Formats: sequence, structure tokens, C-alpha cells
Amino acid sequence: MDQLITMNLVDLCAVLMLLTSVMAVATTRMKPLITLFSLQSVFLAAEAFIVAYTSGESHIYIMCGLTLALKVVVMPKMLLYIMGKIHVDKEIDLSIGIPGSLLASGFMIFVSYYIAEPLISTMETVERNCLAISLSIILIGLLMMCTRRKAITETIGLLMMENGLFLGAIALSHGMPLIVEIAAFFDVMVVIIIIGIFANRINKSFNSVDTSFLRRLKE
Amino acid sequence: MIAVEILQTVLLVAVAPLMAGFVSKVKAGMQNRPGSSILQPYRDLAKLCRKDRAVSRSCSWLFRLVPVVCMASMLILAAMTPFFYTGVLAPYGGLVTVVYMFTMYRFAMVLGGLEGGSTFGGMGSSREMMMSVLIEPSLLLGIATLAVLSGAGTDMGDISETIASMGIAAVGPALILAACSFMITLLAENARIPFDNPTTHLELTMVHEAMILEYSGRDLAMMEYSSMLRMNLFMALLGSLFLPWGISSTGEPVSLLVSLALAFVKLLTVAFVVALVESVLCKSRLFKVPNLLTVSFALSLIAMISLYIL
Amino acid sequence: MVGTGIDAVYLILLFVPAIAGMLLGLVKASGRIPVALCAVSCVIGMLCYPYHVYSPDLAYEIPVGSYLGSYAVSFDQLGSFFISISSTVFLMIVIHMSHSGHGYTPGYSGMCSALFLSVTLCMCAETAILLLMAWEAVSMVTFLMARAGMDEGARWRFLAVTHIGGLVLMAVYGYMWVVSGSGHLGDWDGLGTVLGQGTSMALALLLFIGFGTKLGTVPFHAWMPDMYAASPTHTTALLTTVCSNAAVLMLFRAVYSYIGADGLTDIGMVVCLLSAVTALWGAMESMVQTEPKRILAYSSMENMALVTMCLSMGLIFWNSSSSLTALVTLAGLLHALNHSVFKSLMLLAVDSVEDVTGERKIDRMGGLARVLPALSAVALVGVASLAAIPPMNGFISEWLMLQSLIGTNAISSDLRVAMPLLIAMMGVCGMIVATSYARLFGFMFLGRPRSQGAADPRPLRKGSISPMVILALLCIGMGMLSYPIMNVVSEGACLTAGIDASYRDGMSGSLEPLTLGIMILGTVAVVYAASRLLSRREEETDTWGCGGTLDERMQYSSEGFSQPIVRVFHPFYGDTSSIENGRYLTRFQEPFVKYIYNPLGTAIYRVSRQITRVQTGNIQSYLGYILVTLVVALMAVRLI
Amino acid sequence: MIPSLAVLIAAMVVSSALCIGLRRSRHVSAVMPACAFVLFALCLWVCIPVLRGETIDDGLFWMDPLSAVFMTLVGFIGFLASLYSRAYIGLEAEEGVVSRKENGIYYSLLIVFISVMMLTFTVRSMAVVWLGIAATTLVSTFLVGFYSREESTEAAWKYIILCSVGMTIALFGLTLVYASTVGVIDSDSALDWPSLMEHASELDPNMMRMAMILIIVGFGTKVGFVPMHTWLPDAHSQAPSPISGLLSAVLLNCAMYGILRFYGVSESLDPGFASTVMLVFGLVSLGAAAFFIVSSRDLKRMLAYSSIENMGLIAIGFGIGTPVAIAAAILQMTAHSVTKPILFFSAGNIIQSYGTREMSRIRGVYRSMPFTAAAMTVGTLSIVGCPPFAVFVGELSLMLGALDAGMSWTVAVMIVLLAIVFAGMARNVFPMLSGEPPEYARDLKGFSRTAPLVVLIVATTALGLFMPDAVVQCLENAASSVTGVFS
Repeated sequence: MDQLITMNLVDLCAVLMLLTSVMAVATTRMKPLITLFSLQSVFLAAEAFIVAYTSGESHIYIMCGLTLALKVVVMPKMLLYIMGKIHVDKEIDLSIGIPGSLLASGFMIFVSYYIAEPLISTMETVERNCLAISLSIILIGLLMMCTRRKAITETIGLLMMENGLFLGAIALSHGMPLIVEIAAFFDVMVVIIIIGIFANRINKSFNSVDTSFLRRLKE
Repeated sequence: MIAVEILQTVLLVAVAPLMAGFVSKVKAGMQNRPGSSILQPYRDLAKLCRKDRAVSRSCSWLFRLVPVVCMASMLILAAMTPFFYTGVLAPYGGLVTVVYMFTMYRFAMVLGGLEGGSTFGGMGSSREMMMSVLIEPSLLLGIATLAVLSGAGTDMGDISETIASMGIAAVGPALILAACSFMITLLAENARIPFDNPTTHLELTMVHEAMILEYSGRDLAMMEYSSMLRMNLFMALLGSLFLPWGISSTGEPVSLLVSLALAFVKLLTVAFVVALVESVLCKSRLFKVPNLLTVSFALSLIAMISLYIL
Repeated sequence: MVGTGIDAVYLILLFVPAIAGMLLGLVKASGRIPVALCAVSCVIGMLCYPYHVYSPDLAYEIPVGSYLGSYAVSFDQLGSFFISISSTVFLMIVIHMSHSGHGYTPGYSGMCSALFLSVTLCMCAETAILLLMAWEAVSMVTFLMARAGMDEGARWRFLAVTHIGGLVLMAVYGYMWVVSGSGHLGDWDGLGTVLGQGTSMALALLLFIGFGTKLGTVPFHAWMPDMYAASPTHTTALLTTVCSNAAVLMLFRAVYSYIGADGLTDIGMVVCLLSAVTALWGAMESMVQTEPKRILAYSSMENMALVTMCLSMGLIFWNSSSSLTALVTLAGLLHALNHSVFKSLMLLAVDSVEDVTGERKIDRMGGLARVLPALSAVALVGVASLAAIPPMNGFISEWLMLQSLIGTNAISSDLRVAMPLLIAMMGVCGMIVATSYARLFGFMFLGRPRSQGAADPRPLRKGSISPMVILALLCIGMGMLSYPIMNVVSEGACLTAGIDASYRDGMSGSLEPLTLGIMILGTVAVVYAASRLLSRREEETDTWGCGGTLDERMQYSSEGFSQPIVRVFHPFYGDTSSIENGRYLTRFQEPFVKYIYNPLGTAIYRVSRQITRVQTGNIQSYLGYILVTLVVALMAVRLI
Repeated sequence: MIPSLAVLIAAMVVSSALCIGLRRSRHVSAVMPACAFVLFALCLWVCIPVLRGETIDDGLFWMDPLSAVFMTLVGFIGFLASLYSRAYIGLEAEEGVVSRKENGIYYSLLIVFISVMMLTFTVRSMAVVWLGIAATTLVSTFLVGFYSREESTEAAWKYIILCSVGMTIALFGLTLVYASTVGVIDSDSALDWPSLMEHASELDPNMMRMAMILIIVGFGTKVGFVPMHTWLPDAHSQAPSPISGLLSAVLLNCAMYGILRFYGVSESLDPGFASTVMLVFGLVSLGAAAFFIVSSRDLKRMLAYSSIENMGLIAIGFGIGTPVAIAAAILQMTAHSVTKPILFFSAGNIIQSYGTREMSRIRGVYRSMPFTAAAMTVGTLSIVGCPPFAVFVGELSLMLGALDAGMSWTVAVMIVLLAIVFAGMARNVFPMLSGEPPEYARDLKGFSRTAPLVVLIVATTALGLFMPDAVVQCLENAASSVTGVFS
């Protein structure tokens, strides 16, 4: 019986993560975007906690702790600090408008279900339908990076792709070996730091973080 | 049989000016004027040999070599052509070599024309070359027709022998068409009327004469003699290859005499035809000449193809 | 396997000096050492055929091979004869080069030994990798040797076209390599049966195209005239003689012995047609050029077209009468050899004339025969053999070609109806080419000098006449003594191609070149002696000018000389004539360049402009590309 | 731990620390090439036995001939690049473009970059390989964005964003592979390559197909397959020449190594799938790169496109799939890694002397800089596949492999595209070499500027002309270890 409960809970958390990423695509201002990202990380941590609790894999607890510590608390603060320093205007100008990006993310969800369908039928782990959701979160993250002009939003898109990735890792195989998890985590952190540095340099030279200025190098 | 071959060559060389004289005599007759005697060419040549020559300052050593080369090539050709006996003095290479000897003769004359830097020499050479470009294919096709028709390859002695032995069977469309094309080539090669007026003195119309304008004295004699010899050889070739009946292949004196007589008759008839054409037609404009030569080329092409199709 | 000690000594003597010359040249050693080393190699190369007679199966394999097989050389009869003739020509060019006034850098003479090395390796390579490497090296070294030239575009167009030809050859040899399973060319005989009809025909066509780029077959000839005119004359001489010999030999071996010639009749016909068009086009274009080197470029194109025509006709005759095939292949190969001799003679003569008068165009030359009799005599021999005048070697190979064409009544196939057209083509071609050579010689040496440089030319450099005299004697010698040469070449060709008949019974007429030659020279001597007996008084006058005095401008110009033929063949020439500031100019637009090369170049450039629009510079579209690729790839996998 | 490997890693740590410590002093530009040489020597000490066939297999580390080939290349080109940058950056420092501090940062980043790349090839678990490749991206971002100009910031920005996206996709591919091994291999050694190869047949095929697509697209972004190549020309043209030489010669191989490892697993699971995908990407890259080269105007961008073209050729080699073709692909990879730096280093000399990268404005290099012009000619002739250089042998063996596998259409397409590449390359490079040089062009000489070029030219000629059996044996081992035939 608890098998059923865990499946429902896991699916619930995954769906909530998907919901947050769709809403992130639809926001037009920077602050709600960051809060949505931290919300998504909270759901990811919950997911990890449930899986760890049911499967008894101890190292997933560490994963859950790390996610909570870094992605919910540290990362948003850092982003807000960067935004404050660069006093970027709150407005995110989308290149294809809200209805367009929502439709696109719907298409992405459909595609990932269509692709994951043969895999799910053969898997036996309880969280098998999380695979489709994690793939769609990744694709939506990439979509967000494609349609936003601001450097900060590209970073957040990348982080959302990472969340989808970790959801997949946890759901599919009760988490990858510990060192891999931690390695992936730190890699994400370093990437964010570097992006912060370069965002700063772009801001210094173009006094705006709008990547549409970065058009010089073309054929 | 070497004696007969030598006689044949000597005869060909000796008769050449006679034939030239005969043609001018017939033409004169046609225009009912008395005209000079048949032997006049001999006298002209003798006179020229005795006179000293004037050589332009801007001529080089080649100027003196050209007449010698022309004369030599024609003499060799005389040794190669069967006249009344199928055996020839110099059977080294068949009809193809004959064509290339004519090219040698023409090449030397063109270089001679370009010597001295006179306008007429250049003009004569360039026109001569234009005409020879159009003559060459029909000449080669004519030879190919003969070779394929007789099946005896390109050796002239064998061709005339086999065609003679084939008798009437040989007189098919191929031979007749080839003979006509060869006749036109003969006229074009030897600068006769429809293509070029041999007796003209108007430099702008000359082709053959313009090239030898610079020559004088014994060089001019050699050039004149070689062009007469060329004319004679062409007529002899026409006679012995395209109408070879009666040519003797065995050495007995009787058949030799008969074929000698027949050969002379053929030579005179061809000369008469040439003279007839000259008095009837007039010299055509330079850029009308290609049309006429293309007719000759078409004739020889059809002659050869008819061999395969019929 | 290394034969007896003497074999090893011979090979060392043949290759090591050239390698040393090359390295010395690269390291910019001063002085004439690289040239001397190259000359040593050439001399040893000349002894190649006699040495082959001494020890027939000379072969050697270098222990350390490359990734794709070892480097091995082997000398068969045909290959060693080709090497001998090419090395003789190479030696003459090198001697003339060292005496010529150009003052070539040591790097250039280093390149000469590199070219000798690669050409000789082309002719005697035993493994496919060495052959391909040597072949590409030939075009690369020629490209580098042309550096001193003026026109940049010509050089890289040459490299581009020959490299594309090289790529095609790499594919063909690769295919044969894979089918035969071994890298050694020795055991590649008769792959046609394994390949099957269709593929062997395709391979044969690709081979003709691959080598056509170097020999100048019609669609690929555009680089030739510019390259010949722009590069130094000695590079042109080497390119047109030695490299063409290597190309002809490799083409012959590839088509006749590797693929095996049976069942390739249709390809034979196609290539025959193509070479006929090339020959006609080469002849006609050489009539209207104004620079000697361009005239000789188009004449090379015409001569090489005749060679490819003979080789392709061999394919047509293959299954009907093998004696005719032996005759026609002999004609082709012999013409290639003869061509390398008289073309190098002419190019050296042209170089001396340009060096002496300092003029580039024929319209600015003239009247040199009077001032430089020796040079003009040698050039006359060259021009005569180019125009196939009887005693010379040009005449012999033309005679063989015509014999094989006329002998076609023996073959049964329905293609023989096309033979008369070929005869006619050869006739027209032969005569136009003779005209253009008469024009070349006439306007360079005869008449009155048309420029100050031609009026009082510098004296000819000491010793630069000797190689030309040797080449002239070689022309006459190969013409008169061609009987033994014909036997050697035909025997080698039959050995390589597996023809069992002798070329003699393919000939429908007899030719004794020696007696013919002696008779011609004898008669000329006799007539000359006789004419001297007559009156020898001579008077110096001016050229007949209808009363007025002629100045040099009243002579015929080279355009004027070729104008009648241009009017007769006007539709093909695409010539436009106009009067500009008092001068009558005719401009010729090469139709192939106008209709094939230019559109092709612009098409590629337009496509590349479209494709580079992908690189928009904005990161959003880059990320979009990744997203689209990912989705498309996943969907593709899911659907298939 | 194997002594040689331990010493190598220790040397890496020490030299990195040394260079970072000395980054303020003037001697760093001398110390760093010495450290690079030590690393190269030690790397040879490690790799030579491995190349002969024995594999190192203990604890975290695992090396087989394939990784040994890559590692030697990294060591060799890394050392030559650092030697060349001594002259290149030295000149920039004199001209004041690069301050003392930046000079130090450059050298410390370079030594870390080389060490990280070397480590990537020694590890057993594919996850750590992924981490290694991600780390190289991070380090090289700063090298690409070394100059403070806007263009190099933009190039670095695009480089980091696109490559991180690629690495994330690849990581998801890794997770799928891990997921498909859940029932088969116990969890802690799940992503180790040897164990993956042993249990390859029991993995779940559908999952592996999806994983393979993600990995090829993910790592393909780093390799520069065409739809995802967009960052490559910008990064290579803005980075300093020694770095762009290093990037295109060795970093692309690093990413290709990641693909090759999974290519082996996928080929033994369902043969034909991974190779078809590689063939498609290879042909698309070759085609697009050919046209890019024809119409490029910037010298270093053209060389970057030629790297894409060569990576396309290598992918075609793996796309064919037969052992002969794989060996040919590895030979082509080695040839490209040895030849491409010649072009970048001589291009560096030309750009420093002429001050512009615009090919139409560079003329007369032959007269102003004879040695660099000679190197440029050799480099161009060898990269487009003229003998006697190595790329000719690589391309010819690729063609033989394709013909052997019966893909004559692929060969035909390859020939046409190689011809266009040749025409484009010749059209751009050779006019630069001839003609009249401007007066401000000066000849740059010096040991550390000419030595790397000479060494590389000798290497590419030797690789092309003579291939002793020992080297051929190493190639065969490397090829067979890709598909895990003998391990």
C-alpha cells in the first residue's frame, strides 16, 4: 500500500516542478522568476526526501540537504545580489511573447512524453513516469534560454535544466553514485560563478546585460 | 625492273612543263587566240636559270633554302607516283606520306612567303594556309576511300593494281565521288581558276603567286618548276589511282608500251578538263572558296561512308 | 627484392642525387650544386632503358613503409623507356636553365630535382600509395616552381584543378585497391572481370577525367594557357613534357592493365569524341594567340588530345582486332614521347628568344633569323616536327595514327562509321596546327624586326644553344630511326596491356622511316649542289614595295595572318572585333570559361553566402539550433 | 597506484602550484614551458607501455591504448603551445597589450588546462570523464576571454553558455545510461567503462538509443558538429593564437573521446545505430564547413571552420564503423592535431606582424616573413590533403575504409566537398602570401617562435611519409580498443 502512496507523492512533486517551470516561462519580471526557481528547488528537495525515505538509500538525504542549502537559499541570494549590483531593470523582454512561449512549452511536454513512452513501458522502478517530466523540464529550460534576452535569465534557464536533470537522476535510478551527484552539483555552482563574473564584464562594457548587444561576431 | 621505275620518274619530271604548256595552249585555243607554244615553259625555265637573282636585305638563310626544299619534295614525290607501271622507285610509305610531302612543300612555300617582310608574302601565305586547312580533310578522306575500296592499304602501287584488276566492279559510287572530290582538290591545290588565278599580276587577288613574288633568277625557276611538277603529279595520281585500268603491273615491254600510251591519254584528258574549267569559270571571291571546298569535303565523306553503308 | 649489387648501385645513383639536390635546394644552399645533382640524376635516368635490357626485373622495396603500405619501385620495359626519354628531355631543360640568364634561385633548382624525383617515381611506382603520393607531389612541386611568375590567379587555378583531378584518381585507385585487396600494382591485372561491366566503365571514365585535368581535356583545360604564360618557361617546359609523359603512362597502365580494356567500347567512343573536340579546340585557339607560350600551351592541349584519342580508340578496337589496338596504342604512346622532345625544344627556343629580345608578344618580334641563324635553324627543326613534316618524329606518330584510322575497315563494330569523321578531324587539326606553327616561326624569325628589342637583340648566352641542338638532332634521329623505337614501345605496351598481336600486321601500308629520311635529305643536298652550279651572281636589293619603300608596320600582323581562318570558323570562336583608338582589335572570350567556370564559381559563392547566414551572431538563435537538433534527433530515433 | 601515473599526477599538482605561485614574477614565462615539457615527458613515460597494448587498471584510474593516444597528443601539443606562447604573449607583453598580472594568469591557466585535459583520459568512470571535460570548459573560458576587448568577452560568454548547455544534455544522457544499467551492474561501478563494455549486451536497448542521441548532441556541441558548432569560430578567432591552436588541436579531441567511449558501448549493444548518427553529423559538418571556408574573410575563423571540417571527416570515419575505418579516423585525428597548430601558430605570427585578421588586407607575406610564409604554405597544403603530409594519408585511408564498406556515394560526396574546401582554402591563403608587403609588416623571428613550427612540420611529414610498424601497431590497438574487441 505504501508503494501506491510513494508513487503518488513522487508524481505530485514532479508535476509541481513541471508547473513551476511552465510558470517561469510565463513570467515577465525578474523577481518572480527567481522565487519560482527556488520553489522548484524546494519541490526537488522534497522529491529527494521521499525517494530517500522509501528506498532507504542514505546518500540521497545528502542530496536533499545540498539542494535545500544551495539552490533554495544561496543561489537566489547571489542572483539578487548580482542584479542589485548591476541594477538591471526588472523587465524581461521576451522575444516570442507569453502565449507563444506557453504553446512552445506545451509542445515540449508533448514531445518528451512521446519520446519517453517506449522507455516507461519497460521500466519497473516506481518513479518511471518522472522520466518524461524531467525531459520536459530540461527542454523547457532550454526553450527559456532561447527566448530570453537578459544574461541573468539565461543563467536561470540553465539552473532549471539542472533541476530537471537531478529529478531524472533521482527518479530513474534512485540517484547516481554519490561522488557523481556531488561532482555535478559543484560543477553547476562553478558555472554560475563564472557566468556571474562574465555578466559583470558584459555590464561593464555594454552597461546593460541585454545579450542582443552581443552581435559583433558574425559571418 | 628498276630501269622502268627510273624511266617512269624521269618521264614524270620531264613532262611537267609540257603539261603546263598544253593547258595554257588549250586555254588560248578556247579564247581563239594563238597563245604561246607548248614548249614555252621550257624556254622560260631555261632563261630564268641563266639570270642572276636579286635577294632582299631583310631575307635570311631560309630564303635560299626554301626553293631547294620545294624542288626536292616534288622530285621525291615524282619517285613515289606510279604513272604507267605499278612498281615505284621509292615505295617508302604510301599515300599518307604523299599527303605529308605536300604539307612539307606548302610549309616551305609559306615560310618563303613570310620572308622579306613584304605585305603580299604575308597575305599569300595566310590565304594559302586557309585553303589548305579545308583541302586536307577531303584529301585524307579520298585516300582512305581508296585504301578501303581496294582493301590493299595505302601503298599506291598495290591500290592501282587491285583496282585495275577489279575492272568494272570497282566503278561504284565511292570511286566516282572520290574522283570528283580529288578533281576539286587538284584545282584548289594548284591554284587554278575557281580558287586562284595562276596568271594574274594583281597582287590583292594572288594566293600562290604572292608567295613567290620575292623570288628571282634560279630560285624562281625552281619554284616555278616545282609548282608545274606538282600539277603534273596531281594529274598523274588522278590518272593512275582513280582510273588505273590498263596500268601494267608485269614488266613485259608490250603491256608497258600500251599503259604508257594510255597514261599519256589520261594525262592529256585531265589537262584538257582543267583548261576547260579555267576558261568556263571565273575566279571566285576568297570567302566563297570555303563553300566550294566544303562541297569537295562532303563528296569524299559520302564516298567513304558509302563504302560502309552500301 | 633487391637484385644483384649492381641493381642497388643503379637505384642509389638514380634517386640519391635528386634527393640530395632537393634537400640542398630547400635549405637554400647557394651555387650550382643542386643543379649539378639534378643533372647527375637525369644522366642516370637516361640509362634506365639500356639498364633494363641488361637486368630486366629491377625492383626494390624500402623497408619502412607508410601506414597504407610500403614504398616499392619496379621497372618494366615501357616504364624504363619512358623514363629514359623523359630524363633526356629533363637533362636538356636543366642544362639550358643553368645557362639561361634568369638567375634561378637555389630553391628553384631544388624544386627541379624534386620534380624529377616525383615524375620518375610516378613512372616506376609499384605500390598505389607511392603512385598517388608521387602524382600529387608532381602538381604540388610544379605549383611551387611557378612562384616566380607574374599572374597569381593562374597558379592557384592550376593547383585547384589538378588537385580535384588528384582526388578523383585517389577514389579510383582506392576502389581498385579495395577490390583487388592488395596495395601492390603488380597484382591488379584484369580487375574488369571482377568489377563487372558497369563499374569498370565508370572507373575508366573517371580515370580519363582524372588525368584529363592534367592533360587539358576540354572542360578542364582553362588553367593551361594562363599557367603556361605566367610561369617561368623552364617550369612550363617541364610541366608540358615530363609531367604529361608520366600522366600518359599512368593512364595507359590504369585503363589497359589494371581495369583490362574489354567491354569498354562505349567509354572509348565518348572519350574519343571528347578528345576530338579538345584537339579541334586546341588547334583553333592556338591560331589566335599572340604570345608564343600560349600558342605552345594550346598546341600541347591538341597533342595530348590526340594521345587520349588513340588510347580511347584502342578500347574500341580491343575486341574486334588486337593488331589494330597494338598499332593505335603504339601511335598514342609514341606521340606522347615525340611530343615531349619537340615541345621542349620549342619552349627552350622561345625562352632564348624572349631572353635575347626582351619581348613577350610575337607582334613585337621578327627578323631574328638573319641575326641569330643557329637559333632559327634549331627552331625550324622544332617547328617542322611539330607540324609533322616527313623526316621528323612528329610525322612518324601522325602517320601511325592515320594508318590506324584508315585500317578500320577490318573492325566489324558499327562504330566504324564514325571513323571518317575522325580522319577529317585529324586532317583539319593537323593543317590548322601547321598554320599556327608557320605563323609562330614566321613572325618570330622571318620578315623585318617589329621592335627595338628584335632589331638589335643581345647575343645568345654562351652554351645555351647546345641543349637545343641536341634536342633537334634527337627530333630528326627519333624520326629516322623510329623503326627500333616503335618495336620497343609496342613490345612494352603489349606486355603491359596483354595484347598478343604485333602492330605490324595492323598497318595497312609499309613505312621505312630511315630510307625515307635519307632520301629526303639526300635529294635536298643534291638539288642544292645542282642549283649552285647555275649562275651564282647575287645582287642585294630592297623588298619589292610596288615602288614605295616598305617600313616594318606594313608587314602582315599576326592577327591578320589568322584572320581568314577566324572568319571561316567564326561561329566557334566567339570573337568580337572592335576599333579602339585607331587599332583593330579582336577579343576572344573562351566559351568554356564563360559558360562553365564562371557560373560554377558564382554558384558555389552564392550557396556559401546562404549557408553562412546561419552564423547570425545572436546567442538566442544558437541555443535555438541546439534545441531544434535535439528534438529532431530524438523524434527521428523514436519514429524509425 | 602505478608509479608512473602517481608521479605524473604529482608533477601536475606541483607544476600548477609553481606556476600559480610565480604568476607575479617575470620568470613564469620560462618556468611554465619547462613544466609543460616535464608533463610531456612523464606523459610519454606513462603512455608508451599502454600504447603497446597493456592497460593500466587500478582504483580510480583506467587507461587503454585509445586514451594513451589522446594523452600523448595533449602532452605534445600542450608543450609546443606553451613554448610558442612564450614568444607570442611575450611580444604582447612588450607592446603593453597584456599586463604583468594577466601574463601570470595566462600561464597558470594554461598549465591547469593541460593538466586537466591529461587527467580526463586517465579515469575509469565515465562520470568523472564528463567532469573532466566540464572542467576543461571552465578553464578554457577564461583563456578564450583573456583579452579585455568586447569581442573576446562576447566569445567567452557564448562559449560558456553553449558548452554548459551541451554538458547538461550529455549529463542527462549519462543518467539514462546509468538508469539502463540499474538491474545489470551494481551501482557503484555502474558508469565504469570496462564494466559497461562487459555487460553491454544486457543493457536496455531503447534507453541506450535515447542516451546515445543525448550524448552525441551534448558532447557534439563541444566537438563542433555543425548545427551546434556556432561557438567554435568565435572562440577560436578571439582567443590568443597559441590557445586557439591548442583548442582546435586537442580540446575537440577531448570531447570526441567522450563520444567514442559510449560509441563503443552502443556499437556492441546494437551495431549500426551510433555509427549512422555519427555519419549523418559527420557529413553535415563536412558540407557546411566546406561552404563556410569558401566565404570566410577572417583568417582564424577560416582555420576554425577547417577544424569543423576535419572533425566532420573523423565522425564520418567512425560513422563507417568497420575496424579499418576507425583506425583511419584515429590516424586522421592524430594528423589533424599535429597539422592544425602549424596553421594557427603561423597565422599568429602574421596577425601580430600585420595587426589585422582580415585576409583581404594581408599581402606579401612571402617577402616580409619568409619562414612564416613557408610554414603557412606547408600547413595549408597539408591540411587540404596534399602528400607527403599526414592528412593526405588520413583522408586516403578514410576513403579506402568507406569504399571497403561499400559506401561509394559517401566517397563521392566527400570528394566534392574536399575539392570545395581546397578551392576555398587556396583562394584565401595563397593571395595572402604573394604580392607586395606593406611597409609596416616586419619579420618576427626567435627560437621559441620558429622551433614549434619546425618540430610540427617534421612531425606531420614523418607521420605522412613513414609509419614504422610499432606506430601502426599502436593505431591498431587504439582502434580495436574503441570497440572493446580485445579488452
